[in-house]
Amino acid sequence: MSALDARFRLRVGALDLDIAFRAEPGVTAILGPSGAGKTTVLRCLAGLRRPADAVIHLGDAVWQDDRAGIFVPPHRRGVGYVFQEADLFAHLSVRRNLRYALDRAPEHRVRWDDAVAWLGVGPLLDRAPGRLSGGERQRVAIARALLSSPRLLLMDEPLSALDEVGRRDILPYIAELPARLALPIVYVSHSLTEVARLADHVVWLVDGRIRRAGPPADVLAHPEFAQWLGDAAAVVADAVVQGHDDRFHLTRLDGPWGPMLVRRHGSSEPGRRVRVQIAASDVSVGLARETDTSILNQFAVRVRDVTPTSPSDVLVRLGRDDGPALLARITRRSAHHLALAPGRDVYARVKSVAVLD
Amino acid sequence: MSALDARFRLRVGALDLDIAFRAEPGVTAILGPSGAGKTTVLRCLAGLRRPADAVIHLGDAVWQDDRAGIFVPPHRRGVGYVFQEADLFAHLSVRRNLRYALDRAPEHRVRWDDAVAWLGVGPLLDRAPGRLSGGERQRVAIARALLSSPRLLLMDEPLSALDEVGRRDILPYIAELPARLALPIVYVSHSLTEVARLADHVVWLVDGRIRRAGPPADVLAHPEFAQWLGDAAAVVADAVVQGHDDRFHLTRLDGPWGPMLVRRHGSSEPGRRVRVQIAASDVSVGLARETDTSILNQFAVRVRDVTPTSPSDVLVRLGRDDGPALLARITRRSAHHLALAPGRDVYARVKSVAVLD
Amino acid sequence: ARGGERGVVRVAVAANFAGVQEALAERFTRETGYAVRASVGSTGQLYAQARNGAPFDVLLAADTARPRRLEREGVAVPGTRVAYAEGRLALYAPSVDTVRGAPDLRARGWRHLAIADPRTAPYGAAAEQVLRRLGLGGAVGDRLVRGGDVGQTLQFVRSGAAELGFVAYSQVVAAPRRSYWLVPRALHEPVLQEAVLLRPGASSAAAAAYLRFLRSEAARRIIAAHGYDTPR
Amino acid sequence: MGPLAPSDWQAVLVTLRLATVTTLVLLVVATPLAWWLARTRSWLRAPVEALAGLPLVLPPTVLGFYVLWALGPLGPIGRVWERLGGDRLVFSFRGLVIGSVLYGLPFAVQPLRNAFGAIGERPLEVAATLRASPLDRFLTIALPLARPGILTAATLAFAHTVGEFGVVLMIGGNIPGRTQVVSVAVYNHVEALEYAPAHVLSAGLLAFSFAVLLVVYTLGRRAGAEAP
Amino acid sequence: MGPLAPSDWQAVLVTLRLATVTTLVLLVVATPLAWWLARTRSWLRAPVEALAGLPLVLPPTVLGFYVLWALGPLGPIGRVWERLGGDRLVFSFRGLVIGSVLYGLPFAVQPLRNAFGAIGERPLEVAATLRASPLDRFLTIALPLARPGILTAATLAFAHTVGEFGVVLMIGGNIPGRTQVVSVAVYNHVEALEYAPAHVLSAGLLAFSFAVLLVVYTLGRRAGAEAP
Ligand SMILES: Nc1ncnc2c1ncn2[C@@H]1O[C@H](COP(=O)(O)OP(=O)(O)OP(=O)(O)O)[C@@H](O)[C@H]1O
Ligand SMILES: Nc1ncnc2c1ncn2[C@@H]1O[C@H](COP(=O)(O)OP(=O)(O)OP(=O)(O)O)[C@@H](O)[C@H]1O
Ligand SMILES: [Mg+2]
Ligand SMILES: [Mg+2]
Repeated sequence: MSALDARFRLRVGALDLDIAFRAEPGVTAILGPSGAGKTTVLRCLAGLRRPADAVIHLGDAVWQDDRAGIFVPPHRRGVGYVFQEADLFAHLSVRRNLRYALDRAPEHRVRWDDAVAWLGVGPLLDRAPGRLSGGERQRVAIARALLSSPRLLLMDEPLSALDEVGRRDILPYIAELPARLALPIVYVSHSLTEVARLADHVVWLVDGRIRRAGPPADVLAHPEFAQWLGDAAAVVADAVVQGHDDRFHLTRLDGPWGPMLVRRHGSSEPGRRVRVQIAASDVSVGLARETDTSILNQFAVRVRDVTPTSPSDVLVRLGRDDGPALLARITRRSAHHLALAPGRDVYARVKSVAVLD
Repeated sequence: MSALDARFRLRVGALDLDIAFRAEPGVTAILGPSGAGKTTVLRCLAGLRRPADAVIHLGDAVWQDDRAGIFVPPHRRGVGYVFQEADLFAHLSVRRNLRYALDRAPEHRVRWDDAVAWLGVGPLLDRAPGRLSGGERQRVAIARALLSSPRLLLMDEPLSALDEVGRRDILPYIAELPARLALPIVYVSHSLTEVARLADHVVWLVDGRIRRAGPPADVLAHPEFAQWLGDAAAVVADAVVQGHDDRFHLTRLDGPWGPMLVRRHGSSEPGRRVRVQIAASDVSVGLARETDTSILNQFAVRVRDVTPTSPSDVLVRLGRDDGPALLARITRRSAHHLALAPGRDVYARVKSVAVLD
Repeated sequence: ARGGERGVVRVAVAANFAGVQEALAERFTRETGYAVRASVGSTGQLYAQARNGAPFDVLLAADTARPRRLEREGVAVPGTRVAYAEGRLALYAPSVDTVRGAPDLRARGWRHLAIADPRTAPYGAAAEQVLRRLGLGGAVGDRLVRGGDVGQTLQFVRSGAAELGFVAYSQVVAAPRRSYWLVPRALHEPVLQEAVLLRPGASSAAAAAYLRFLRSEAARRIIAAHGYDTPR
Repeated sequence: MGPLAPSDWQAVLVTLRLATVTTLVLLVVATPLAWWLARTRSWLRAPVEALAGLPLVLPPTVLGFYVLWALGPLGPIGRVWERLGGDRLVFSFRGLVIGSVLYGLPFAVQPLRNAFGAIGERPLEVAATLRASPLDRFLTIALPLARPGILTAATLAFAHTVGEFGVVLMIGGNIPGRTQVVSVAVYNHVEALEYAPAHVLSAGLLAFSFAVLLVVYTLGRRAGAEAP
Repeated sequence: MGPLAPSDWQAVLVTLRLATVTTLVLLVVATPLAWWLARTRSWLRAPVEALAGLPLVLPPTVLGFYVLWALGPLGPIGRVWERLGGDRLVFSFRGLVIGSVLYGLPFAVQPLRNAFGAIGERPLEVAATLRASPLDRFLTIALPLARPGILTAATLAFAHTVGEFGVVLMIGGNIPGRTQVVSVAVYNHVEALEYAPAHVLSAGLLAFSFAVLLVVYTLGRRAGAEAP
């Protein structure tokens, strides 16, 4: 279990990259606008670009340290890199693209059959890369990166060419990888769902600088970030499994804002920690607890603050001051109607809770 | 204002494409899993592939008619094609890539300055394509396709490399195009938000066949489709602007399920039709109207049917039999608790309504 | 293989003489039992090769200059030079009914006169002398085309590209008598061809035998039959 | 001018003219042929490609011998040509160009064909959707993208024509000022044991060609765009 | 065997051997050089590239003359070589190979260099992240992707060596069975007015080479994968 530590600077064209972050085993998501330098960061980590003033190490292995004159070339780093444009070897069939990775892996922490099945590339094995669809190419590229049994996985919008369903099928598998393979993943994505789902750590990159970094609960709930995201704002938090309701296929969780019922989550043992994501647009606020409703989860919470985010909307932070926040995006009119102000006790009604792992 | 009519068959590899559809001026979205044949359909429409038994025409112009032995080559069709992988000419700067299109356009229905501004490619004009980020390349490719003043626009996941914010900025502009330029757009996307936002017509493609086609309201609300989509299921419907609430910056709409209040939508005149999108996961169901809540929109509706979609979930179709349906994804437990069954009168509580144009 | 195999003469022979040398070798082998291995080339090339250590025992040059030079430079064995043939020049014109020489050259009915390059080929130098002595140097000057050697010169004529050409008589001995004019000796310096023993063959009995054989009556007859005069 | 005769200088001029004209003609002839070879799926492709490589396998003088015959007044081409009122082809600059072009064909066709092949379909497809006609696509997309191949074709053709002398000697007849080229002049000097002018001419040829190639390779190959 | 003498057949064998060996040596020598040229950013690139093109601009016999001198017992290379106990370089098969390789270098270097250039950085970067060492990447990615260029380099080198005779004649000394090659044999036949064997040998050369090229171009260029 080794963490990635990276600190470097690089000028590319008009961009002035200046980065320092730590990626623990788990998923570190890099978010940011187009041209912010996300791909460039991955290239530096892989050793494909050589930044200046750099100190990059993975656990004990020093990959670059310009003071000490150390630069480990890409092929000795053991990074799995899923490029933004899935670049398969044009002269090799899908099978041989995958074998290329497998044959050079020092150990086989990912089994061939598993990678092929997980990414659904079985039927494609004998195809030439030129005869694949965009999504097919992307899945093959992911499988190939995995089969190299990397010590660090770099993924640059790996699911961008996949449909919602394909994405839904592959995401849980990626989510498992860090635990299974004990490696850090640095994951660039434009999709907040993917990020919320996967990330243990979020780096928000703007114009080559880290604007904000930290646990998703902090970064995502930060008003500045939420405002940038607009409709997509959401929070994540940890909860503990209490038990299951087999009749309705539900799971009881104990979360930071009280007990909650969610769609049955596997067969997790009571006591296990899970992560839940709640979108700000899924939370409504009421003054009383309601009974005859399809909403399962209502929390008695206190208003922490109310931030206007547009002429019609406000973002309400709910919860105790010392616990994780819950975000509710509601209209200004409702906020007025319910007289929401810091300190007011309300019920947060959560339409849907996504359990992320 | 000419519509595209296309009917053709084609075998590529293992895929057996058999397609017939009509794309009116406006946006026709093609949705479907990876490998379904979406890109292939676009290639056939552009004339880059020559399908068999084909009849393809745009208005009066016959592009392919195998009975009559007609095949118009791609460069005489005047299609703007944004490829799935943004393929800029590597030997030309961004500016000259754009000029390439402009110089060959018979008329300039899109002005240079507008395209450059809308897609934010101004700062990139003197760059070589090899020095652009993924999202930058995609924006240049879109601008290039527009500057060719096409009669039909084919877009293959044109926004896949863009961040949420970039997407949000470009979408409205694409949405305007059909009306401005009086052309049909065939738009392949994996993002339901994009599709719901843009599409006048949806084609659901599975394994080379059209599984379902029609107005978005019909296709998206279809249980089979909603089930395929899972969490992303949503409906769209038309509503009429009633007036504005300036104090809270809201707009009053008259929708198929009753009046609703949404975030203020521009300064649309009363009487104007707008499209709204409501995600199934944003709708909860209660037995009574509730007052002290942040939820603005509650509709008295009747349950049309209840479809189990997973061990824990059901999808409830709400609304009058002759009107558009509203979908609510709720837990099976809630459905049981509220004794939901066809014919039961309930209140649909809608947490958020997205106004799409 | 620096010393060469016993009983084999390694002969470097100028291209124009290659055919005759084959006939000579056959006779020589029959008479002496020694084998002959010939390397054909232009005299200039053979000279350069000999200077740079080529494994040649005997050089049959197309001129006298280069054997002399080799002798002077110590590549050839001094005193072994012999003139083994004298070439005769012929004006060859297959497209003309009867070739009479100077009148044909003065006639206007042709466009190109082929000669070998005077600077590299002795036959070319001789042809130039002929033209000068006939007072035609200026008149035909811009209608001259030059072959790299007499072989090419003949091809110019044979292909019809040039109507006339000064070639070696040995090349046209078999042609119809009326389509060539054997240039009188008086019109040019003799085209003498000399042979010389080279250092690698200095101690070779076979090589010495071959040089002797070149002067023999049998050899002279063969040489003469191929259209060369045989100097005494 | 030192050891060089005026005829040597004339030969230099003829050579430069010949190499330049040959290179241009070759590019004009070979480019469409290479384009066709790179894109056709006809069964004729491989035979035509093999045919275009054949001029190389004959020794130049022998090729020259056959070409001389074919272009000469008795040969099939020369006869027809002269009957149509054409001037004699052999022993003229025009004949030299024909011979050099023929012999240089493989050097031009092969690099061009590879360069066109390496472009791939995609840029041409994109251009087609931007209303570029096939000719337009060829001129504005294929040719610029094939630049390295064009460069190679041109330099190989040029350099080879400068150095070639077998075909040229045979077809040209080595007429000073008209068809005598440097290569033949150098060859003659060497044959005639005139080593000094041979060395000077050789060194001059090398230095000049080196300069030309250096300029071409320095300017011609801009560093490719870096991957992002 | 018809109009051909036994020495002609020997020449055929020597030629095939020479062309094959030369082609192999050229590929071995030119490939790393071309790889370096395609990837370096050193200022040495253009000069070295120009240098590699120079053998073409000298007439083959003249080049042969200089090589003969350099490799001969009096020349700088030959002298050192023989002093180190080496066998004589000139007038041997080995000498022929050296001369042919030198003269064929431009035909091999240029197509290879273009082919390597056309690959681009990306596939090599991908391979690097899959733990392929530089050599591994070169062998498993660069070489296969450069196949069209290798093919061209090999065919040009082979065909040219078959046809070349100036360098070979000069360095080899035209010794039957050892260094006499077909091209020289044809040349000799033509010079000696023995047109029948000259035609037969020429036709044979052409037919054989056509067959070789046809096979190479048919098998060697699989239709590229279509764009999706
Ligand atoms: N080789 C290069 N030369 C000059 N500028 C470059 C080069 N590569 C990238 N850039 C610029 O650096 C910036 C960062 O590029 P990068 O590819 O890292 O962006 P990104 O965050 O990955 O964007 P996207 O989300 O669009 O892929 C961009 O503005 C881009 O134009
Ligand atoms: N040239 C080809 N030869 C053989 N099969 C091909 C070829 N091009 C595409 N295919 C196959 O045809 C099917 C449809 O491909 P297409 O690219 O149209 O899919 P798509 O719907 O665009 O998928 P995606 O969303 O992944 O881009 C795929 O299964 C693909 O593998
Ligand atoms: Mg990027
Ligand atoms: Mg596609």
